[in-house]
Amino acid sequence: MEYTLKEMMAITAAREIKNEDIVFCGTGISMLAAMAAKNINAPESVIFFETGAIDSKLEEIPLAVGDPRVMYHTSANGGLLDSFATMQNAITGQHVVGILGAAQVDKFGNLNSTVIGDYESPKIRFSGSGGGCDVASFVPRSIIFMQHEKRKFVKKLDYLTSPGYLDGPDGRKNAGLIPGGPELVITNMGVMRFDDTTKQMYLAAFYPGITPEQILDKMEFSVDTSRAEEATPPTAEELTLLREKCDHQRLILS
Amino acid sequence: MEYTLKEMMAITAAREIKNEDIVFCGTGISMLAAMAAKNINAPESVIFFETGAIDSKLEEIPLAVGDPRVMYHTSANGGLLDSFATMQNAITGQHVVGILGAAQVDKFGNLNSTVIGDYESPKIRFSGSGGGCDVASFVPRSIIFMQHEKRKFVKKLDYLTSPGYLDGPDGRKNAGLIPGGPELVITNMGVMRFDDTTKQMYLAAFYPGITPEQILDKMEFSVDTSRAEEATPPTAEELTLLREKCDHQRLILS
Amino acid sequence: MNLKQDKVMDLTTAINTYVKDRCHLSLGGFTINRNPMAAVYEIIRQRVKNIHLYAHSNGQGVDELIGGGCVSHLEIAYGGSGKFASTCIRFRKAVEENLLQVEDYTNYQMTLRFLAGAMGVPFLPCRSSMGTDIVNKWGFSQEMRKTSKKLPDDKLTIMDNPFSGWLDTEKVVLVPAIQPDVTIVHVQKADKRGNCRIQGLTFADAEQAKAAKHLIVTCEELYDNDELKTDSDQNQIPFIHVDAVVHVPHGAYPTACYHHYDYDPNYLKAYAKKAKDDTLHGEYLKEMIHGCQTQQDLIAKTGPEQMAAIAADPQTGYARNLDRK
Amino acid sequence: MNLKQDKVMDLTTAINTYVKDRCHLSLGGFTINRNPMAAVYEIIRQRVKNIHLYAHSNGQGVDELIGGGCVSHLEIAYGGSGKFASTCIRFRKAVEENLLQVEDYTNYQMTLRFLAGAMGVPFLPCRSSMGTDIVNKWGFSQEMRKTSKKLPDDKLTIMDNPFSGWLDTEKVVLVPAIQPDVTIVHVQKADKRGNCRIQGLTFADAEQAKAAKHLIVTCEELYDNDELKTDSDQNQIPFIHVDAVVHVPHGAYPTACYHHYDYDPNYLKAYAKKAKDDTLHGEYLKEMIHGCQTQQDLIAKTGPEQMAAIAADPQTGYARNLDRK
Repeated sequence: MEYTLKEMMAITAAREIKNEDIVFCGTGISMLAAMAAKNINAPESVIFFETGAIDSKLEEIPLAVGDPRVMYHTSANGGLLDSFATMQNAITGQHVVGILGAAQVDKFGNLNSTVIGDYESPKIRFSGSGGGCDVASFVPRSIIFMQHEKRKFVKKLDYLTSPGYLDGPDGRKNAGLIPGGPELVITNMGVMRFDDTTKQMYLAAFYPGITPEQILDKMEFSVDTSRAEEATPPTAEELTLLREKCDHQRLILS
Repeated sequence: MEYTLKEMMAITAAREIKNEDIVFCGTGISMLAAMAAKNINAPESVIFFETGAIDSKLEEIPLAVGDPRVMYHTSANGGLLDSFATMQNAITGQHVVGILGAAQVDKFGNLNSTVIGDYESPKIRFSGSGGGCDVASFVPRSIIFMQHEKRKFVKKLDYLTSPGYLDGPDGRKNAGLIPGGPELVITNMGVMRFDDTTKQMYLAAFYPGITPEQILDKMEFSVDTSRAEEATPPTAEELTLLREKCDHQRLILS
Repeated sequence: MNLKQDKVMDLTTAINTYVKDRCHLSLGGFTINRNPMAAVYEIIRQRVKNIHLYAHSNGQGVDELIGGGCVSHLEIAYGGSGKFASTCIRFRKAVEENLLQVEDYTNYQMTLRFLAGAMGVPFLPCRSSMGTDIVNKWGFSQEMRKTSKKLPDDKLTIMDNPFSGWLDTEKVVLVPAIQPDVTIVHVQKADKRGNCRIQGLTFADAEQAKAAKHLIVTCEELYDNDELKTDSDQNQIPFIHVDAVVHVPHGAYPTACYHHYDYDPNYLKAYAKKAKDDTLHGEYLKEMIHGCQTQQDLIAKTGPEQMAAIAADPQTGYARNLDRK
Repeated sequence: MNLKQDKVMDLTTAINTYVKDRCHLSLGGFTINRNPMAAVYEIIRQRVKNIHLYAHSNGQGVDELIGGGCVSHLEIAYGGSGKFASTCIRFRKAVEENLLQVEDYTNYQMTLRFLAGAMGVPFLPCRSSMGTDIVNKWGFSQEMRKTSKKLPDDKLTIMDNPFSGWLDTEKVVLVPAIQPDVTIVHVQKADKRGNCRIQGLTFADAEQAKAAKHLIVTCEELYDNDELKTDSDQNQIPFIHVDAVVHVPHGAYPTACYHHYDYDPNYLKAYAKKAKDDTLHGEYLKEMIHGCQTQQDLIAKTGPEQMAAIAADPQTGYARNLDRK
């Protein structure tokens, strides 16, 4: 069954989500991935939003985490204080998986979603952290979505918005952060993971038709490709559920 | 019109409450005083409770600040976080008048409602601060109810639960407290106020039939009586409203 | 926490599973309202010992648990039951007889401590109690604290405002987070998965609930899953915090449960009288607590007439014109 | 604050009374939901200048206020309007053209800063952003801060946990309180005295409201006093915090107002297109903002057909099957 790159990315992320996970998601493909997990492989997972909605019944895909669609049929409609406390909380926070995006990522999985250029007078201004830095600070696992481009996989971030492993294995501990960090980066070409020991990014999988060399060409820094395998494409069942249950209006997929 | 000491005390306190005051009250006579103010001289005053109820419609007198009667017809039913934030808040807190009681008071209006004897192994244990210390810490004005007895008006508190002026005019400032402190102490014999300069208690009024000397006899420490005047007894109208509108079930007054 | 669809248990199992000797326990409710009394009575029946108890102003529940011989340590702001006991009676006796170690905070401080636990921060600041014995006198010594991993090294600490003078503040008191092993709250409505709705004041129940490692919810009304999701603006505790849901009608009796029943003045007055006398109190424990197997047995002793008298008026949520003298 | 029984004002008077040149203003709402848009448009019409603006993730309102030329300083976590503008367009332009000084925080930090203001404490702690440029890079220099009494001397500060290791915490970030001169929130229901009820997520509106020196509430539905007191469990902002109540149906349009109307995808897409081009944006301001006297004029330009299309479905609270492509 044919599939788009967006579908490949959403399904790849969904497969990482398990029952008993509480999934923090943002706008766009991250929301789609969370909905896919719930409809395909992790029906007991719980979707929640930084705006304060827990376990929303998403009959239509929200176009923002402040979309009124996230408020329908929730467990509770709180506010930002509630949602971030859930992630910072020593008990519930340990069950949260964050899904994040950014403009730049470095080899330790740190993210920039603030500026290109100087902070004081930037060349390009982005939205800023939102809850991204909070999630990346609080939760044990996160999934990052990126487009594979040289200007996005950079040696040095223009601004470090959300912490990955900071400067290496002891980075988070030295800074005073809760243990955690990104598990994988899902791109339009493959999947990067982080070495258990060095906490550096390596290529874990490349999509069918893509080579590790093509991926390295799209990065400013080099990564280990020795562990890379071809990724498993979405199954027909996964695609059908994704298209019919998660985005039948084709607001994200199209 | 005849009146009881309890009625005299409640009306004396009520007269101190003005429109635009938000009145924090506890159980018993303090609740009655707040209701009396609202029904007699300060209809625009707002009664609120540390449990989180604001502007309750008190059709029957509550027997505790956790009584379900305080939850009826409120502006909002929050919780303890809301109520104490209202008092600590730089804007709303400045409008709050606290009404407090205690087991002991000293000449600077500090209160003990915790223990008699050593803290570690007390001779008598009382309820403890509750929200009393918080109110006394946060709000600019408070009214204290006491029985006039030597063991209650003491040179040195066994335990300082709620701050008055601490050790004198600069006591609160040195400790780091918000400016404030008690305005008056209403007892079964008269009214004590605090000198603007020394922040020490003085006798401001004695009830009809009571002499300043009798009051001094009931105190471990001496106070200035040169400013004392005879208190104005409750009027017939005040008494009628108190009895009929505030405690028609005579749960506190009897 | 767990995300199970069905967390319904009977009370005996819930208490037996989560409330152990020496556990750190927090009780919801305030003075004579929404105390989780059925759970308190079951803890007494199970003869759990040496509980380290946390509450802000839980009156009746704390007093009965102390009277039941279950509590060795108590962190509290207020031990009183309104007009029925300006100081809780068994609490007072236990302190005066040196049977109970107490540490005093203010109501706001206890609430902030629960909130800190719920938020996952080690402390929160406030501007209360500077210059008082709440700061100066500690119930638990630094030595005792160091022997327990469940207690912070300090009762509290005073700090200069690092944002010098900001908000006209020179100093703040920092109070440490509480993370109880288990919290018990009684709510009006819960679904099987654990979503909870409290009617009326919430006190600090949501904060106590979210601070705990385990949470037992007892409820007046049990709903099928999703039934409370249709009006979720009114829910305060989402299921992700909940471990056990126990259906106990009249589970707060003899304290009040807004829009269900009032406190029972007769019971509370009778309790106060018995609690003052060790012999009478022993008889009370034997007859009313150990002599009952469930909350329903206790309600049966009160009888239908008094239960009808305390039933809540649908408009006001309390029992109008109840004889409370 | 005031305790007046009737705080109802028209929008022009409310904005004119409380929103002054150089004031510190905080806006409620989140991205494309419950932004106080009618108030934003009125501020633009009154040509208020050099506002110091606070928001966490208010998208559309912040962007239009910047585009209207009203804002000189901005403290924010997120400038985006969901799928309609992943980065707010006039915000981005103003920053890139050095017309706006911005200081970045996280959403949680901004929310805690409002909460600190509401609570009356100079700061609150969190465990977010250590090791990041949120900590290292400041939008406002220490020198600039010292010239303003309305700003704390530091953006934030990192502190060792004074309760050593408690809650497995070595360090915390302290973020300073915000006390805006004025906050504006849009709510579904308010009474004349100012009691407010928000349906659906509250975002940080209650905290923003209570932190401010003055509070303007715009509402979809205006009630007589006491009408909202019959079900007060659902009220989030009591009247004691409120200065002005303004009845503005569709006051959040083109952003959503849960259970009343959805966001208008047509308006937001058209806005995004115009906002990208200075000439088109100038025409937009002239026609849609300065060319209208009230929110009702703007609604009339949209027309009854599209207003019917975005009307909320009573069950879900949003417009089902709305064309959002």
